[in-house]
Amino acid sequence: MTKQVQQLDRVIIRFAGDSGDGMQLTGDRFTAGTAEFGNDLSTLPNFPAEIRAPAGTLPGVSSFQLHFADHDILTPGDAPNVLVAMNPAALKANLGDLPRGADIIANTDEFTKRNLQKVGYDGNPLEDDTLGEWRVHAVPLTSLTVRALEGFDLSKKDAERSKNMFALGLLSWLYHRPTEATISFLEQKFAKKPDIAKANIAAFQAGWNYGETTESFSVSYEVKPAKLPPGVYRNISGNQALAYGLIAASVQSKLPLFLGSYPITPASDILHELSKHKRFGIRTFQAEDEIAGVGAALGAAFGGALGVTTTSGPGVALKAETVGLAVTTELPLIVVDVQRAGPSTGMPTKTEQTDLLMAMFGRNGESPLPIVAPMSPSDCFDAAIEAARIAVKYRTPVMLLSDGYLANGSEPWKLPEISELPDISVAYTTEPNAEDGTFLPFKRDTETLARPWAIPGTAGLEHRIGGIEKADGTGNISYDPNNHDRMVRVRQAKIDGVDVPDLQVDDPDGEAKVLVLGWGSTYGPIAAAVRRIRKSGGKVAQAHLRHLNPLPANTGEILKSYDKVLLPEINLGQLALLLRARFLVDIISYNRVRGLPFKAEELAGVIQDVIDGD
Amino acid sequence: MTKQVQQLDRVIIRFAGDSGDGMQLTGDRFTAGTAEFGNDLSTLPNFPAEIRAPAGTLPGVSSFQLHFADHDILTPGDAPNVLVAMNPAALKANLGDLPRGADIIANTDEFTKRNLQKVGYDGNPLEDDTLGEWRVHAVPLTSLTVRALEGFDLSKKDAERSKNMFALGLLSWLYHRPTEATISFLEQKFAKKPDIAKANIAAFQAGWNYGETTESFSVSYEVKPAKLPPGVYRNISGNQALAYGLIAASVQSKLPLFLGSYPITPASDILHELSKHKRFGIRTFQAEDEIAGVGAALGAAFGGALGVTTTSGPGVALKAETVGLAVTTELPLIVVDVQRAGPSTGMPTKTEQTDLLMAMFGRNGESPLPIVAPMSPSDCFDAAIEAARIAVKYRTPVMLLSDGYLANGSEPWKLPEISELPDISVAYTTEPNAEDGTFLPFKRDTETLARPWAIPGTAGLEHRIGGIEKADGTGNISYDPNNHDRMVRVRQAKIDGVDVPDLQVDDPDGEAKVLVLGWGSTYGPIAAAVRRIRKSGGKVAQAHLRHLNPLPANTGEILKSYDKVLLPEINLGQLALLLRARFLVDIISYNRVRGLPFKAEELAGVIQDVIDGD
Amino acid sequence: MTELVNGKGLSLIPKSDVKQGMKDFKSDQEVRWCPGCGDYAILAAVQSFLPELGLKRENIVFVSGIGCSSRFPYYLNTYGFHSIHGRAPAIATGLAASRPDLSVWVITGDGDALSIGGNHLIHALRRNVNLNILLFNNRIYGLTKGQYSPTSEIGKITKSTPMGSLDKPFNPISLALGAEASFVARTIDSDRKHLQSVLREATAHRGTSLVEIYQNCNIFNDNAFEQLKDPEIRDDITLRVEHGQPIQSASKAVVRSADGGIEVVDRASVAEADILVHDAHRADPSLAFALSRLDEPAFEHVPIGIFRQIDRPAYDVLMAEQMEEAKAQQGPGELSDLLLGGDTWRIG
Amino acid sequence: MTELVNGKGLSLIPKSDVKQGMKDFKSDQEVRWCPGCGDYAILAAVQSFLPELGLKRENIVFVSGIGCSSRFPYYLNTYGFHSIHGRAPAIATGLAASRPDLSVWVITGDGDALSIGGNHLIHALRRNVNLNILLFNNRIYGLTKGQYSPTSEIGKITKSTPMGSLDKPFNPISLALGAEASFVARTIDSDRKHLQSVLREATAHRGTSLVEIYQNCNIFNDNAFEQLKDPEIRDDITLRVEHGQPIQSASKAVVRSADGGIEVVDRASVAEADILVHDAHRADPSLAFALSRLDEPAFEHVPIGIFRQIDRPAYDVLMAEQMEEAKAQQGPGELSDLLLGGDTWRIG
Ligand SMILES: Cc1ncc(C[n+]2csc(CCOP(=O)(O)OP(=O)(O)O)c2C)c(N)n1
Ligand SMILES: Cc1ncc(C[n+]2csc(CCOP(=O)(O)OP(=O)(O)O)c2C)c(N)n1
Ligand code: SF4
Ligand code: SF4
Ligand SMILES: [Mg+2]
Ligand SMILES: [Mg+2]
Repeated sequence: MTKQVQQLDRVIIRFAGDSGDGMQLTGDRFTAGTAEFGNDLSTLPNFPAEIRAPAGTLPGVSSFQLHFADHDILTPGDAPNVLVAMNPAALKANLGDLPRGADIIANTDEFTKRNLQKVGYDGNPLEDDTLGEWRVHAVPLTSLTVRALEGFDLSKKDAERSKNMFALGLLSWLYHRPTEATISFLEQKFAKKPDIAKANIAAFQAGWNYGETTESFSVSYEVKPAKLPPGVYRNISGNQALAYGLIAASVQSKLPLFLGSYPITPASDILHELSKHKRFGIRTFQAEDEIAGVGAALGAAFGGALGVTTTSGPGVALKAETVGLAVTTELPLIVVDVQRAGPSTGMPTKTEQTDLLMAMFGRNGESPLPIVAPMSPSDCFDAAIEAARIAVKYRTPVMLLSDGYLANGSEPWKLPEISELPDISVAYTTEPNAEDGTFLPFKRDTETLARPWAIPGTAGLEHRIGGIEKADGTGNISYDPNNHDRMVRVRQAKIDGVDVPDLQVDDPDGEAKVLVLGWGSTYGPIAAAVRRIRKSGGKVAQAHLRHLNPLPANTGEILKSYDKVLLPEINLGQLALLLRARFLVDIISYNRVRGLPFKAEELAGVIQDVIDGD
Repeated sequence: MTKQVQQLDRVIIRFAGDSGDGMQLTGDRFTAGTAEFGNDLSTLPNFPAEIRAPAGTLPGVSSFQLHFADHDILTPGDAPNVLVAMNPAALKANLGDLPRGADIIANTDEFTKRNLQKVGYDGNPLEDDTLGEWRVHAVPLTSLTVRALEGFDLSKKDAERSKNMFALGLLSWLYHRPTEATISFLEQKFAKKPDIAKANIAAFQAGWNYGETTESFSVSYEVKPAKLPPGVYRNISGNQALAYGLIAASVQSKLPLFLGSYPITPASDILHELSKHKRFGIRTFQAEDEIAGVGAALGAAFGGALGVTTTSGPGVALKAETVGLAVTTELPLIVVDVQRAGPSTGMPTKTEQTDLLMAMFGRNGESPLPIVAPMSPSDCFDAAIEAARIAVKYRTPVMLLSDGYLANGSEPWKLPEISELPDISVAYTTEPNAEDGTFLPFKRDTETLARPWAIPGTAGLEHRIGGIEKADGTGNISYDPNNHDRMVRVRQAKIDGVDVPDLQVDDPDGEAKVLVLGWGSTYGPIAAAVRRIRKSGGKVAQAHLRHLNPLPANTGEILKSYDKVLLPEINLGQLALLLRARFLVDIISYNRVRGLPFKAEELAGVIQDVIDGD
Repeated sequence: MTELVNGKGLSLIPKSDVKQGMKDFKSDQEVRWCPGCGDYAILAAVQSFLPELGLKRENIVFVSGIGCSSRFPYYLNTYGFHSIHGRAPAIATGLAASRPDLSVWVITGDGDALSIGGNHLIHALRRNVNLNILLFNNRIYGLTKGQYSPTSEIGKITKSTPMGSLDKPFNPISLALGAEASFVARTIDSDRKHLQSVLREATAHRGTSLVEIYQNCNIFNDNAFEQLKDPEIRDDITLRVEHGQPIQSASKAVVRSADGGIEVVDRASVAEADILVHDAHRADPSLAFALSRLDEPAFEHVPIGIFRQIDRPAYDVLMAEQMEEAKAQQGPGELSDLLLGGDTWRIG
Repeated sequence: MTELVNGKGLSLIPKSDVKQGMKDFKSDQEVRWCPGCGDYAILAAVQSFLPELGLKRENIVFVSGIGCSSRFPYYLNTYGFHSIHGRAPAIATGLAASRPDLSVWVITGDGDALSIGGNHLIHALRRNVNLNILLFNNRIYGLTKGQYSPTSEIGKITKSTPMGSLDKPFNPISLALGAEASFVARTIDSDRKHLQSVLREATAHRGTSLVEIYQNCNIFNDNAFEQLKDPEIRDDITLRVEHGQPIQSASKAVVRSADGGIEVVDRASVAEADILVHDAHRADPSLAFALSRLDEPAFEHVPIGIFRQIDRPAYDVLMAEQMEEAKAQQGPGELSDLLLGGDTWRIG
């Protein structure tokens, strides 16, 4: 029997199962196939809370959402069209996000009495009318997999493990995904265990054939490749892009990279990634704590390295004193804060934008530093290079504000031309800089106000720096009141003078009265919402701040040129506070602090309300 | 020969000498005599940089300034009328502050070639015309002292040590200070060494007689007692008043005081003071670092104590993570920040107001807490009680922002009536609070939004708290998005709802167009400046914020009711930023970050300029 | 209060007047560790041990840092504080120093206690704060999904050390002894009887008792302590360290070596009388320290038991004494006296 | 680079081609300690020792924390970093790990190193970072004007402990040995010859060398080490700990005690041959640890010298090795390879 093929412009799939079910891997593979096929895509993994919960329980549910389309898209999507539920917990945990009429593919084998009770289902939702409003496909994924693998000499347990590949095969059939990449991937992954490799491939193909042959799926879907700008692409997550950006910054600055870090969710993967690339002359140091991590990075920077420390909110708090030392000794340093839900331990695996004001003000004394924030997973690459550029050019710690959503989310990334990456190299100071032939460690570049960077090993420039106030020029300890006032202002002036590009506004016909402003990871949902408004004929302008400190020179002017400025933030209005104070503009804040990214639909509604003026 | 007596309404004296010369003691004693005599007064000690420098060098100079008058005064005075210079370094270091025509009493014995060279004097300023514009009294203090003590069997060195008492005697004569208190003080201080006591007393009297008998002083001065409100007074420094305030808070809250602290300038004296009063059931714990200090205080608070930690800027930065834990576990805690010049180590012995924004925002996540700032040394007593009141009533960490100027400066303090001190006691929770008879550690008081404070040892209320987000009510770990948003907002609402008194404006005839606003230790100089303006017929209103978070309800209304609002701060405009953001009022900032308090004259000039509108 | 000052063991902690069972110490929270995690065994061991102490449940507090192990307090129906990473000893110090009537436990991991929290740990030990510290040593960072820890062996391949770790690990027993600890022991998750026997002594010890518990993380560092569990060899490699007993395993024994140190020899090769008899009460920690070095290189033989157990005044008691003394000398605090203390004068 | 990998002692640090003198190491900054402070003697000892190393001055870096002692770097005409309280070992770790061509010194105090900085110190020791750590132990907080420190004796009356301190002090030597230190020594400010002999060994040691220096704070803790300076008794109470030499003072000697430990006895009462001969190179730190306990109770006899000195690869060398290996295996890093590394596809 030939099956009907339906064309779609976009699909949102969510794979959900137990932590042990390998949903993240399944999602990754489906993403790879989708990328290879040429769709635009965006993903959102959702890990269970810190600790692995017992199998089959709600806290143990792990999910992976993928949005792919025949046009360029901006978010992992608001609501799934298809939910793959590997067990009752997965169904229950995700049903709330599922719009009526969506497809549910449920692994009936796991809907046992015990598993149902574990999550508080009295009856079996697959049998009673609980799911009346959805299109349910009940598939005994586990047993089908086991049967498919009967030929192999595998324990039942091992065979069952492959059920996620069966599901992947089924979905690949359902959406016409290419299969080669997945097969070769499995061959590589289990190179050492060819039986396991074969079994997984068999399960994968069995899933495909199941879709092809059985009744339960009458329709399959096609999503044409997207017309993306030509180039070589790969799919990349924010943490990986950020790590690559740091490596690129090291190459482009000709400075050896030294990472001093202490593991913390959701930043750890940057440490993991960088530790794999020692051949770039990278040193990764897992310190005893965050303070030692940043301390070591600062020490390395004093020695001429590109010093980096990576962490999340609680770690930034701990590093504050040492970052203050970097501010006053005016050494280059990159502090990466992958923000997570706070306060305190908060919700480590959830995203938030609540560290902006800590980044600005979380140190004793007047202690200014530049702040850069990436706007998408792949943008973490460029943002890292930009942070490094500022750090080495101005000899200052720079705060790079990523977040949990960017860190783990992924999207296709058009690889940059290496030749087009900026040269951010600076020369160490090697000669005395004073008329009298002596060396003045705090004599500044008249344009950038940066002080010389003379590293140990340089003859004749021996000098001492420290955290006590320094005399302008000589850098000797000084308690002179006027010198202190001058130094406080010059440190501020140096940061205020950092060269940042103007803020770009997207206002197609220049008729918008409302500007939607954003920063960081909210770019995708905001842009998607703006599109919706415009599609429905509404007029709205959009601008997104990449530099939070200093702000682009034209920021105030732009804010004042619109009747209303709407600023959605995943905090209680932190950027709004800075902009209101600076420009006395009555910014309209929209704040939700749910540990999740905004949804495009949600924001579209908010924007419309502002346009309509209520 | 009888000497002329001249009446003065106010005098500013500065004692200056080597770290070893005992200038602080001399100043203290003169202050005591002056207080006893009934003048109003204000003092400003000025310690040398952290480390004791070699004798006779500029960095080694220690000084003590005292302002006393026959009327109430507000500051230690801008410029001294009299400088007592115990050596050339003391002269050189302080001459710049000395208005033309002021008196200089110099210890000629120390103006040796070697000492002069040490500080870069080619000639002897006492002999050449360097001091032409001042009234110099050259007195061989050292040799006179030694001669006066010939009778005693003392080494020359020991005899010389008493020269500061000789100087004190001379000044006491010059300004008609009572002598009994000083004599009995010396008897007590050296009770164990009666010879030393006698020697010092002899030196003191010799100094007095020297003034009485020699030519070199033709005039002596009288400053009549001030008409201060009736009551019992004592002279007190900010750190001592703050320590006493904490003890009073412990008594008035009926909670045992637990101080967890790590020494740091200029906060250490609070630890020292509290450690003397164990009989009040106070526990003082010198921790291994600041983090342990606040951690122990928080642990004690969980156990039902009034937990306090005292530190300065660098310590506050280190404590941030733990303070965030206090915010989210909603336990009472007092964090005292005696601000000093930053960033980083900065200038530890100098004052500054640069930690306000760190206090507000220096923690990861949305982590609000109340902030209280005393306005004068004696006000530290009341501010400490107010901080404790808020902490225990609302179960929240409270930041108490003192500074180096308040900490070491002193003024007469009218002792409060114990009976009139506020009762700030709260009851621990001892009963289940849920309908079903269970205990909900995060079920809030509907009015204050405070959660119950149930301490270990209370049967039936066993519960667990922690830094992970908590389910509203039960306090169980929760990763529910809406719960998190709700909790973030309720924590904010609790702090926003703290009951703080309205802001009082001093605007005598209500005709002022300009309001001068201030916070913390700038009260004295601002008020003194305002007086000057009004004396010269100008009209200006003054208001001083004691609560920085939340702000008094009427703050915005007051700011908007004046044409111009001037806000002098010893930072780059931190409170201004908060007020501008909140009320969109174009505050005029006046900022000097010199590590020193403002001068009344300086501010009067600024206010006048604002009034005149340039 | 003088009772307090002389407080030893559990004497200052109110006793329960009802008989308790294991279930009395289980909270209503679902336990959330990976299936097979060694933490389950430790939890069960503690829950079934606590009733034996007969203390009022409300006077027991578990304080933890952050880590898988640090979730422990949620599962006990006592007071609990799941604090922040590495700071539990500091927080518990404030609680224990100000509340002598509480039994305060610290639950921590090898990263929590020895990496970020190392300083608080060694200071608690030298101060001898009244704490029972259980250090769950799985030689890995569990919660953050598998980086090496300060107890991981050199060359450990982990997420953060793809080419192997470089740092020489701490020996927690040696470190504690170097930090003036008054009670130091080691036990293992799988041996409930031994674990509880150690807890018995640890709780009877007023002051800081540090108990290192070898704990299996079956997800990120499985079988780290397999040899000690393998019925084939465990009795041969486990050197029992018990006060007053010869230090030996089924087949090995500890004796003085020629050069004056100590060494492990074939038990058959020495006379019973020559086997070193353990004295945990020695004032000098040197011998205990020497014993702690016997598990170098890992697992040819591992000393398990109580290395050191000496009497030293606990911090809370010393603090209380000074308060007592101050009151005795100056009388209880009077606010008015305090304020009137300095030079005062009256106006009007 | 393989030279680096095999780097021992000072081999990786460029030598000066000019002859150096003490003055070459004096900076133009006026020294600002209290007259009579022991820091002056240590400064002079270091300044006059450095020329002997013959290193390029610009390849020497002094890193310090905060404290009187931590002002040290300002007075040396080398590179210097006066950092923040307690963090010098961490900052120096980053510098030393990334710059094997530098001689990195850490100057710290008993509060800086053992109170707030304790954790960084013990981790630097176990990692064996290539540092010379000079711990100025004056048993007090000098810079903050006299509070007790982690090395102050129990019962110490200070500004923060008017009734006496309660905390048992650390023995820095014991603590370091418990933290896997490869080089541990003690000397004293007043004995320049001995101080310099220790520095000679410490600088020759690639890895972390911890040198505790008893230092007199004549303002807040005067004469803390008086006995060791008093010509009357110092030779009797100072037990010289030197590799290969019998451990003894003028009148006392260290021998094995009956119970297998070690003890100090009247030298006359034992035969030369029975005096314990020091072996600083033992793999097992137990004996060194036992020696470190001999200064309990304070100053009846104090072991001075090099307790432990063993060869262990330094952290910077191990890091360099892994980089070498990575390059050897995968070739030097190429950005384009990196970016093209994953699954890629071409559009258009
Ligand atoms: C300040 C801070 N830094 C880092 C982390 C991340 N973190 C949580 S637990 C942990 C280490 C866990 O290892 P361990 O203490 O051995 O406990 P285990 O999970 O193995 O039981 C780390 C690094 C954190 N939560 N807070
Ligand atoms: C973060 C921080 N906490 C506290 C201080 C205050 N402080 C400066 S030095 C010091 C201790 C000094 O003692 P030690 O390390 O023994 O050095 P010494 O002055 O005795 O040489 C303290 C507590 C500080 N500067 N920074
Ligand atoms: S990760 Fe390891 S330590 Fe953590 S719960 Fe799982 S098995 Fe236990
Ligand atoms: S206070 Fe003590 S340690 Fe500091 S400089 Fe003076 S004498 Fe030396
Ligand atoms: Mg662990
Ligand atoms: Mg010291």
